[in-house]
Amino acid sequence: MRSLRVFSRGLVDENPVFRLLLGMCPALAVSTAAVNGLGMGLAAAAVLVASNILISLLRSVIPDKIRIPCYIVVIATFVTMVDLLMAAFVPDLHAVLGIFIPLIVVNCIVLQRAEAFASKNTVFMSALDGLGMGLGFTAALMILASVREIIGSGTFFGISVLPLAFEPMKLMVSPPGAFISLGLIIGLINYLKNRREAERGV
Amino acid sequence: MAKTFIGGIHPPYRKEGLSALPIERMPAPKVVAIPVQQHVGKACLPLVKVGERVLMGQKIGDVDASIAAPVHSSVSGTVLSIEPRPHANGKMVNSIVILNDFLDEWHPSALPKPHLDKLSPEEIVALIREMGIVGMGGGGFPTHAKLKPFPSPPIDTVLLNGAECEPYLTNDHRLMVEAPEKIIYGLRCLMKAAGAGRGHIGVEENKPDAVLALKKVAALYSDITITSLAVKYPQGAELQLIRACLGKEVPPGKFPPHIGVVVNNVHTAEAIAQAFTTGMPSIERVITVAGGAVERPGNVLVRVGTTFAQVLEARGLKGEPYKLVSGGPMMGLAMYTGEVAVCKCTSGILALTYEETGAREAGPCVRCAKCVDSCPMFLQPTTIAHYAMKGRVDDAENIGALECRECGPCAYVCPAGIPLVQWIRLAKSDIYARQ
Amino acid sequence: MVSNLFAIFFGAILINNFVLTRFLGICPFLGVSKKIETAVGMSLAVIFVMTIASLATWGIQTYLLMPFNMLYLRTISFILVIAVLVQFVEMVMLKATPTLYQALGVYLPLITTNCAVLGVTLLNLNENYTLVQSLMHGFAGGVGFGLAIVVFAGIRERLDFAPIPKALEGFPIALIVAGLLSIAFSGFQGLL
Amino acid sequence: MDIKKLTVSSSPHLHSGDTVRQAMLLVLVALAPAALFAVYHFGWYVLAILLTGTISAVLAETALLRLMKKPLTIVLDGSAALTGLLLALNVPAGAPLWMVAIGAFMAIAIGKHVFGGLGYNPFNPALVGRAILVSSWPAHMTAWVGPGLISSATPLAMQRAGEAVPPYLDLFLGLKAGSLGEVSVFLLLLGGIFLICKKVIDWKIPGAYLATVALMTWVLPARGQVGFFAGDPLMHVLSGGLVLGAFFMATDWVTSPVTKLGRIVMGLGAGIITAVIRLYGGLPEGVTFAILIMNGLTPLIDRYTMGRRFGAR
Repeated sequence: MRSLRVFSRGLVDENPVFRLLLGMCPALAVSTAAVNGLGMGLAAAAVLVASNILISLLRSVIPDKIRIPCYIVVIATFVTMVDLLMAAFVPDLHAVLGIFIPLIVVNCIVLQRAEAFASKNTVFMSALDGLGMGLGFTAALMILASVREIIGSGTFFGISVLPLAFEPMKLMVSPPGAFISLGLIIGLINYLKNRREAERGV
Repeated sequence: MAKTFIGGIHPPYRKEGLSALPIERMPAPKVVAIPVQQHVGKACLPLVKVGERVLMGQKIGDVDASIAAPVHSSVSGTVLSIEPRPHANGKMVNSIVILNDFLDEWHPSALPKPHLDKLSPEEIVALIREMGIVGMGGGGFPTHAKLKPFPSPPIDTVLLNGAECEPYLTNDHRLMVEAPEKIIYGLRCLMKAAGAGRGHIGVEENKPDAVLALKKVAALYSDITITSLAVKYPQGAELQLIRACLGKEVPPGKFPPHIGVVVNNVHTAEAIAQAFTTGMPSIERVITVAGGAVERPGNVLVRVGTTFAQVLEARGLKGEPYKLVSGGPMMGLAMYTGEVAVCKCTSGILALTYEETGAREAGPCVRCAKCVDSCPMFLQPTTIAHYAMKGRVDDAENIGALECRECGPCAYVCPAGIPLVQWIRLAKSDIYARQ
Repeated sequence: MVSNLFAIFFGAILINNFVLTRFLGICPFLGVSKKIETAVGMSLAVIFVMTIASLATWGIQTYLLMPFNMLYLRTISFILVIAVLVQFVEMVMLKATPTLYQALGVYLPLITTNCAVLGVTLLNLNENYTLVQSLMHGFAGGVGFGLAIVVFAGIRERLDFAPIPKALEGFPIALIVAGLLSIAFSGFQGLL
Repeated sequence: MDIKKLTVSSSPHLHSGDTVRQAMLLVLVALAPAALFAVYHFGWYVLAILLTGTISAVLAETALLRLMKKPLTIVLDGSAALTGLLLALNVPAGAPLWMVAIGAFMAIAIGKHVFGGLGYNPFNPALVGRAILVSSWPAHMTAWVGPGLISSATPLAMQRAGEAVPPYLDLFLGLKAGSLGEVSVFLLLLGGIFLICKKVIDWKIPGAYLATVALMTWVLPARGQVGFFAGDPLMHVLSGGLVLGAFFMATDWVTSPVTKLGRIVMGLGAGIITAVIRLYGGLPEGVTFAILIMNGLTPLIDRYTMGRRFGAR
C-alpha cells in the first residue's frame, strides 16, 4: 500500500513540474514537440531511478558532511551514461535536446529526491520514488509538449492531426509560448484543484 | 506671469457673487457652547463653574502649556453646564455652555492695548497668547507659539496668507476688502514680535479689489509687500505660499521658521489688530456659509460657540444637504451632526448637495499619473495609497507618506475616484502608530 | 575579433537571452525575483560566477579533457569545478570583503544548481569559443540573466498590488509575465 | 432643522468629474479619423476588420468578467473597445478576420485579465495581442497591401530593399501600404494633439519618442551603409507605426511611467529600441517590441525617476 503511494505521489499530487515547480528549465526548453518531451522525460526518469537506487544503497556509507558533492558525482555519472547512450542510439533526439541532457545534473528534481527521499529510504522504495517522480516529470512534459505541438504545429508526434484549414499558431512552439502555455496549464490545474476542494468543503 | 508653485489644480471656485457680499453680523444665539479646545495642542481647563455669571471677553478656559491658547466667553450670561459636545474634529470635546443674557456686557479686562510702537516683542507675544489668538485659516495653531519657535535661524519674513484658494470660501476676501488697515496693523504686530524685517501678503489674483485695498494701506510701509498670485489650488497651503511669494522651499520634515519665515492667515492678523486696538479677544470670526443646500449664502460674522445648525437656520436651507463641511471643500472636515460649535478656526460652513460634491464609487487605479502631476509636494499619491492598501508601512514611509499635507488635488483629479487622501491618511497613521 | 565579441555580448543579452529564450536559470529567475534588491544581488553574484566558471572550465577543457581525450567527462568535471569554485568564492569573499559577502553571500549556495552556470560552460564548449570569447559569453550571459531577472522583479513588485485571479497567483502569472517579456525581446531577432 | 442624513467621508469633498470612461471615449474619438481614412484608403473590408477587432474585444471582456464573477458593467469603461480598435488598427488591411478576433481575445485575456483587469496589466494589451499575432502568423501579419488590397511593400521595407520610397507628402497623408491604422500620419497627429490638449496624454512620451527616432535615424548609418549624418529621419518618422505607437500606445496610462522624468525616459528608450531595430534588426519595424520592452521597464523607471520631493535638493 505504502509503495503504491510512494509511486503515485510523483505522478499527481507532487508532480514535479505542475505542483512542486521543479525542473522548469528542461520542461520549458524541450517541450516544443511531444516526442522531445517524451525523450527528455524518460532520460530524466532513468537518471532518477538509477541515482535513487545507488544513493539509497550508499546511504549508510556517504559521510553526512560531504553528501551533496557525493550525490552530484553519482548523478553526473548517470547523466553522462544516459548522454552517451542517447548519442549512440537516438542521435537525432539527442541533437534536439542539446545541452539539456547534461543539464539533468542540475535538475532540481534529481538532487531533491536524493536528499529528501533516497538518503533515508530502502532501495526498493527509492527506486519506486524515482520511477514515480520520473514518470510524473515525463507526463508533465508530455502534456505541455502535446499542447504546444498540436496548437503550434498542428501535429502530434509529427503526424498531422488537425484539418488543413487550421493555421498553426507558431507562438506556441516559440520560447514565449513555452512560458505562457506552462503558466496557463498550471493555472488551469490550480483552478480545477481549487474547485474540487471547494466542492469537498461544501 | 503671476507667481505660483509647481503642481496643483483648478477646481471650480464657485465664489461668483459670494465674494461681493459684505460681511453681515449674525446675532448671538440664546445659548453658546464654547469648546475648551479650539487649537492644536493641549486642551484648556475651565476657569468658571456651573451657575457662575460670565462676561463677554472673559477668559473662561486656560492651561499651562507652551502649545495652547486660552478661550474666552463670546457672550455675557450664566454658565449652564460644562459637558462634552460634538466638535469639528469629530470627537466629543468638553464645552462651556452659556445662557446668553443679551446684555453683551464686556469684561473689564477687554481694554485697548498700548500702540504697538510702545510694546516690546515679548509683550506682543504675551498679549497674543492672552487674547487667545490662534491660526484662523483652519489650522488653529496657537499664534504665539509660532513666534518663538524652537532654536532656529532668526525670522526675517512674516508672510500673511490671503490666497484663499479653497473653493466657496470668501471670508478672507471680504476681510481684506473691508478691513485692510487692521490686517496691515496685525501684520506689523507680528513682524515686530518675530523681529522680522519684512512683511509679505500673498493674494490670489482673482481678488483684485483685495489686492488694491491692501496695497493702498501698505503703501505707507516700505517693508510690506503685497504679491498677486496665480489662481491655483493649493496656493494657500503654507509651503506652496512660501514657494510662490519668496521662491524658497522648506526642506522635508522642517517647518517654515527653519528658513526664517512665519506664515499666518490674514484673518489671524485682523484678530490681532482687533484685540490690540479694541481689547476684544478672539471671540468671533467671519465665516463663509455656502453650498448648494444653503438658501442665502454669505459671509457672516459669528460668535464662537454658535452651532452650525444655528448658523444654517439663520441662512436657511433648501433641501437636505448631502454633506456638511467645516472649512473649505478641499481640506475641510465632514460633520456627522449640525450640533458642532463654530471655533476660532472655522473658516466656513458648507452644506453641499450630492451633485456638487461629484461623489462616486472608486475603481482600480489606471496609473494616469494625474495625481502625481497635481501633487504640490512631488509625491506619488497612488503608490502611497497602494502601499497603504497592502499595509506596507515601511514602503509608504520611504516614499514620503509623511510629507503629505492632505491638500487633496490627487483625489480631486483621480478619474478612478480613488479616495487617495484617505488612504494616505491611513498610511500616515500606521506610520505614527508604529513609531 | 572585436565585432565578434560585440556579437557574443549582445547576442547573449538581447537575442538569445539566457533566461527568456534559452530557458537557463529559470529556477532562480522565478524564485529570487520577488524584490528588486534581491534580484540585483542575485544577478551580480551570477555574473561573477558565470564569468569565472567560463574561465575555469575553459582551462579544464583545453589543458585536461582535450589532451587526454576525455571530453565525455565534461559534465561531471564541470559540475564539480563549479561546485568547488562557488565554495571557494564564498570563502574568499567572506575573508576579503565581508561587506560584499553580506550582500551576495546568501545567493552563492543557490548558484551551484543554477543551470545557467553549467549551461554557459557547456555552450562555450559546444561553440568552441576561445578563452576571451568564453569569458565574454560567461559575462554577457550573466548580464542577460541579470537584465531579465531585474526587469521581471520590477514587474512582480507591481503585481503585488494586483487582484490576480486565484488560480494564476504565484508561478502561473510569473510564467505568463516571463512569456510576455520573452515576446517583447523577440523583437531583437535578427539583430546584428 | 432638517439635517438628518449626513455623509461623512475624508476630504476632499469635491471631484473633477473626470472618469476613466470619458478618457477612453476621447481616445476613441481621436482615433476615429485615422480609422475612417483607412476604410476610405483600403476599402470596405477594413471596416469589417475594425468591427471584428472591437466587437471581439468587448465580447472577450464580457465573457471573462462573467467567468471571474466580476460585475459586467466594467465592460462599459470603454477600455476593451479601445484595445480591440487599437489591435485592429495594427494589422495589415488584408488580415483574415479570424486572426483579428483571436488577437483581440488574446489582448484582453493574456494582456489584461490574467493580471486582474484594467489598471494592473504590465504590458499594453493591444500590443500584446499584436505581438502574439506576429509570432503566431507572421505571414499574415506581414502581408502588406495598398488600396484595393493589392500587395504592396511598406515604405520601410522599400527603403531596406533599396527601392524608391513614396514622396514625403504621400507618407504624411497616408497614401501608402502598412497597418491599416498607421497610414495617415496627418490624421493621427491631429488626434494626438487633440488628446494632448484634452490632457488625456502627456506630450513628453510622443515628443521624446519621435525626436529620438528622428535623431538616431539621421545620425547613424543603417546596416550595410557607411557614413554618419546621412539618414532620412523624415521618412522614418512618417513611416511605419511610429506615430500611431508614439501617440496612442506608448502613452497608455496603465503601462507607462507615472513620473515626469520617467515619461521622457519611456519615449527615449522606445525611440532607441525602435531605431536600433529599424536600422540593424531582422525586422523592418520595431515599434511594437520597443513599446513592449519599455512597458516591462516601466516599474523600474518609475522607481528610479521618482525625483526630488518638495523642499529636497
